[in-house]
Amino acid sequence: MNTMISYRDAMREALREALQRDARVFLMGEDVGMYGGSYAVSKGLLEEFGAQRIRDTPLSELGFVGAGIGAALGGLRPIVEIMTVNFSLLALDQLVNTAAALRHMSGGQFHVPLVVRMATGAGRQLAAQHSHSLEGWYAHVPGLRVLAPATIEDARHMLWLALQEDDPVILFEHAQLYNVVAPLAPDAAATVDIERCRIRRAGRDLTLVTFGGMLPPTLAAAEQLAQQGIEAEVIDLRVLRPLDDATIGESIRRTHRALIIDEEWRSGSLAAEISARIMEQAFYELDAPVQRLCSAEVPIPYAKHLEAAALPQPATIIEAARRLLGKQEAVTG
Amino acid sequence: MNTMISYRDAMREALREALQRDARVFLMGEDVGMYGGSYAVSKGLLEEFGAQRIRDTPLSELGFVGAGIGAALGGLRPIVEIMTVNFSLLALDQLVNTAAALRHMSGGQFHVPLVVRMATGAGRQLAAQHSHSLEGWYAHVPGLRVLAPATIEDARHMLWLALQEDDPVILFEHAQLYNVVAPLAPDAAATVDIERCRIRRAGRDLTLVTFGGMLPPTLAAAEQLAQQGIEAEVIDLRVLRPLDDATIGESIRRTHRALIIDEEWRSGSLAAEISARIMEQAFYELDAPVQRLCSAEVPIPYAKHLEAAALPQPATIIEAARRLLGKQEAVTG
Amino acid sequence: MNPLPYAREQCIELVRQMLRIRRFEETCAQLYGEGKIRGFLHLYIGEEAVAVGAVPALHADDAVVATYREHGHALLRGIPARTIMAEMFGKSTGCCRGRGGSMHLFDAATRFYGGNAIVGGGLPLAVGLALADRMQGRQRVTACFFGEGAVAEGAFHESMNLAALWQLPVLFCCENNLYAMGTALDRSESQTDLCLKAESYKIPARRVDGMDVAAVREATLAAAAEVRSGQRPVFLEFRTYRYRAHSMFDPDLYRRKEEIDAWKQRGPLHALTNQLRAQVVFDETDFQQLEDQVSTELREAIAFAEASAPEPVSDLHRDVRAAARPKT
Amino acid sequence: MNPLPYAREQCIELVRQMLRIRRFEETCAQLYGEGKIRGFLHLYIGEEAVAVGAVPALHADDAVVATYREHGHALLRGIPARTIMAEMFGKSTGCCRGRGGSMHLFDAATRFYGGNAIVGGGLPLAVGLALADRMQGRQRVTACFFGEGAVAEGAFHESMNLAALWQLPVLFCCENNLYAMGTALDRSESQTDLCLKAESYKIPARRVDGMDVAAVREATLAAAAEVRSGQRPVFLEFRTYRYRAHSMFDPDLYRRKEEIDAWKQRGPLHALTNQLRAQVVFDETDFQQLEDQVSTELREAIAFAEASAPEPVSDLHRDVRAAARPKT
Ligand SMILES: Cc1ncc(C[n+]2csc(CCOP(=O)(O)OP(=O)(O)O)c2C)c(N)n1
Ligand SMILES: Cc1ncc(C[n+]2csc(CCOP(=O)(O)OP(=O)(O)O)c2C)c(N)n1
Ligand SMILES: [Mg+2]
Ligand SMILES: [Mg+2]
Repeated sequence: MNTMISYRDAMREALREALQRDARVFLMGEDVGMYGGSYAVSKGLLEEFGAQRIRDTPLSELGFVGAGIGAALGGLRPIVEIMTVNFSLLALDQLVNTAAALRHMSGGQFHVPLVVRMATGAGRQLAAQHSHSLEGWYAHVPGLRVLAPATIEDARHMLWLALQEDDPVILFEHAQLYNVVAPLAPDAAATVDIERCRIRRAGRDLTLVTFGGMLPPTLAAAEQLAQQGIEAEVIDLRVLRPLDDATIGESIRRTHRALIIDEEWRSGSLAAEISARIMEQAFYELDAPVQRLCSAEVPIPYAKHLEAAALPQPATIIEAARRLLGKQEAVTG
Repeated sequence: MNTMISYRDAMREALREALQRDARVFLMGEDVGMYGGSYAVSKGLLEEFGAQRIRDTPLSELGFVGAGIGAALGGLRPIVEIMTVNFSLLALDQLVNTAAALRHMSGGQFHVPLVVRMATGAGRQLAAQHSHSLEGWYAHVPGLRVLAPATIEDARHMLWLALQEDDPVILFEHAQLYNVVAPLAPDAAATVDIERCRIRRAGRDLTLVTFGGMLPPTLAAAEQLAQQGIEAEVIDLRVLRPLDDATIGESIRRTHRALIIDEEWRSGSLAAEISARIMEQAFYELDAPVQRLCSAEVPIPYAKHLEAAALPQPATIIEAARRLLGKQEAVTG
Repeated sequence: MNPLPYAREQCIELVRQMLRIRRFEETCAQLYGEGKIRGFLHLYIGEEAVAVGAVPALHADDAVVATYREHGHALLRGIPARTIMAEMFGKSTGCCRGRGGSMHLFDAATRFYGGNAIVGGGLPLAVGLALADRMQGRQRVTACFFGEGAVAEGAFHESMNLAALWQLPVLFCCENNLYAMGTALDRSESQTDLCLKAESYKIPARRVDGMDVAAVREATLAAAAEVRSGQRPVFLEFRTYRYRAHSMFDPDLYRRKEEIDAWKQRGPLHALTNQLRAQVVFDETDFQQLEDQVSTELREAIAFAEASAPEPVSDLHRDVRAAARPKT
Repeated sequence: MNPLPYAREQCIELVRQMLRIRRFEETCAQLYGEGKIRGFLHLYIGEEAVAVGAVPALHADDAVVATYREHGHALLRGIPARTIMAEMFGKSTGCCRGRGGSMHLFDAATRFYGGNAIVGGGLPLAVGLALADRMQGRQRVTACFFGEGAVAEGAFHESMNLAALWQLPVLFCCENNLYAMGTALDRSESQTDLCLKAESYKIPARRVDGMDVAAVREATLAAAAEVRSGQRPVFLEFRTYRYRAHSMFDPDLYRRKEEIDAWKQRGPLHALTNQLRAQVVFDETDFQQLEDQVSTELREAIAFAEASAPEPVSDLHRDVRAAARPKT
């Protein structure tokens, strides 16, 4: 029997499961305990697991992320929460220069089994210092695995798999997803992995590649396209590093056209990497150049209409998809 | 009469000129004064301009970069030196969340005329915490202009132009270039801008796109290719943000083939962005898929032979270029 | 009861300003409920005495750097209520053309440098502003407001040291409301005496009752004079309290009701009002007059914001960088 | 002259260890000149008393976190000279298979966690290691070495506060050699009394003569015991001096020759040697015997490094992440 559950609650269940199954696991971050998590993900866990394992930190992103690395070296399995990806810039030195490099620098002697969770993305009018999407930066760094759960299943079951890794894993939770409610099958765990993309919708006319917070609008666009007789295949990347080229390649071998939807700024986005890989691996399969639909290259503005205009929307996805198929007439005025 | 000058000395002359011409300009960073700069770029400037304008800072990357932003807001034209791009991660929050966003967030009221210089790149066996190339990350950020002087002319004359900008400019100096010596024409200033790519070598058979520290090996490879009857056009990007698509596009319209050489890790590199843009803008001009030659996706190792193996080299550039032209037979054993 | 700290008119003006912030923010909360204001909204209610005491104690050419909890400072600094309101409505007449919202109020005319939604993010900026003043020989003060939560950030440490090392005219104004979101000071700092922390950088530090507007004003006047003439930093810790939750999303489960109530007893607005009532001619009608003034200003501000046009979407890319200039 | 701090044999062992580091590094400098060692090479010459006094004062299961100036600590911790040398030769027999070089020595067997080329980068790591010990109920100490230059970094501030707030068993060992590259302490810190800084986090702090190996040893023994039993951090400032330039690229123009000479007068190696000579039977032959031991170890280390194979290029991608494991 499937149960209806929100993405937020699914993440909380994942945390609870991890804390219950493995005594080495603990959660650390700003306001994860007494406050219940800035997005209420960890609400109630302090009462259940105590202040040692649900550990509120001072506002010291560099310090507590580094402490997470040290704790991982010391035999624990820390889950470190950074409130949003914008603030993670304060901790990036520790993640790039230490966590990601340590196994290699030490000739394989040390490794850092650390999971870092953070909220990402725009859409809630939080403006330029709370709305970035920098998943692609993390996906650039050798030594990291980068995950972007976009469905209830992934939110519920990726965390445990991430904790089984012996090296650092970055887990992005798009802030717009927390309130999404969907059914979760009791045996969903078996369908989740942290290695492959997922085709969320099959289609033959073009491939829409996306991840994270852009999955819902992309699926919505695909449904509307279907009503116009266009069958879009929707790939949810899920694992942003290492990328699963095979699944993307197979899809393109079927559809011969691809549009990548990525909430990051366009220049230097993860979408660019996907496009480059398709160029390298499936060029001769393409009936048209791969296209990207990304956010406008501006610091995300506060005003609702400006923010909406800065982000890919179902309507702009549909428009880009139709253009890619050579159907120029505008559907959306 | 051309004078022979090193890249290091050219940069120093650029600093001296800026300090002489504009009283608002000052240089600030770790060991820029008494020590003479970790790469000896600012040697002698303390004696010439005094401790107010050649300002040694404590080891506080976040603090003094932020102070540079504030000083720019306060009417000065600061040049902030960060020793290497690795350490710049400690200051990234101020650069991304404040410097780059401030004009927009303030509705155009405030702007940050700040120049940040930093050394970048590998090749000196400095290992994983001193050898990164993260130019592409900076080139991802709206609000920044990103420059990579790779020639004596650019080293000598880009800085003054950068200081004329009313918004933040990031200037990357590849550590391997400092000792390069080349002639500098008295009227070189007129040939330098901070907007366009430069074709450093004309050719008809394929386009090699590169920047920064990869320019010398790419030019060396092009010379050797010429001896094999292959005429490569070499584009030096120079300006990493905003990218000059037009020049790249024109070249590809002539050569129909492109190889991008970028010292960054491949996944999510600036090379990916170039490839994606060529896909979008010149797909039908391509006779073969655009290829990338980047660094191995490993933290750069110390050992000379491992470091060399991790980085693009003239031999591997030649090999990749020949492969792109369908000439499979290996030239380099 | 203490004697009135200032002449009647001046005391009334202080009450008026506190009331102005209070009503402005109560209205914001209501407009948030109506969906007119969105994003994060952090209320300053309870802390008004700090901004009202401190900000007008600065000179017109001084600079102010604040946080995301900055409506009060912005109003006091002289940004019109209407352009602040329009900003939060996301309108083109907003002080930042609708790009900033509540957390990013800026104003070049009054040297109000934000509005910063990165905790601790404003501190290095303040150091740099003061450095520019010092290098250019200007006798100006940069007042930098931040919460006690920011003290744990590396940015605080680096900024305090730079300001002290280079003897820069920064007035550090720590608004210690005892909580950073749900984290009480003693759960975030090993040393909860923040003045001792400041002194460890050799920065003179003073603790001030942030619920006493006159105390805040006097301390700020003295400290600003010291900073201005001595050309070196001073640190003020204002002990204060926010009555409301951290933001509109905060269920506020981490504080006891008795604690909140006890602080409300010391409310800066009521304290001074009651003093006025007891010691000079100041009755319900006088107070109502202030309410009316404030309410007129607020109504006008809302009407202005409502009536204003949104920024055209075609201007989305405006102000990312300067418009291209003719070649020199 | 002070009495010998320890029995003759123990004093001789301390001299031997200091000599070992001294000769090891002199040889490194020479090998650098020959191009056998490359990259950045930071010598510890002059500071040997700190590592020799402090590192052996720790328990075998304690952890050590160091900086890029860590040859001495690595040798004392028990990493064989041969694998350190091989590392700097970039060979596969190096302690990090040639991937780290001089700045990144690591050793799992002795819990030596680097080797860190980011100034201040090791401090949060040490906090985390200590947190793991505390949470798992182990009575271990994490000793974290760092230069006084690191004190200006935000990482220092955040780490000190976390360690003090959570009462973690970290022994902070500040090697104050007065300079960070070319920057003297009083040009980087407004408060040059580093013990006062530490105390501002409520961390007990002591200043120790870092040129006196016995003083270092005793202070470390006491502090480590305190950390271990009290389960809270302690801060030690070792006053010391590097005789050589910062790195092989440093022209060392920022220090007066007289200053360097004055410190050399207090050289830890000569001090203890002279004491031995004056107070017990310890003559030129005894010293020569130490030299011979050290030189044999060194020759052997170099021969080992020379003879070792380079890591195969085909292994370049090894150890970026764990090898894929069978599904569970
Ligand atoms: C670098 C950073 N970390 C975390 C946050 C999320 N956050 C916003 S306000 C806040 C609490 C700050 O407390 P304090 O400095 O005491 O100011 P107050 O809100 O009490 O006025 C936090 C954790 C942030 N905005 N920036
Ligand atoms: C974050 C960072 N900034 C700058 C550097 C460059 N750097 C390397 S060592 C050093 C000086 C450090 O001085 P100190 O901490 O006193 O240690 P010492 O070298 O004296 O042992 C500097 C500035 C670095 N490695 N990391
Ligand atoms: Mg607070
Ligand atoms: Mg030092």
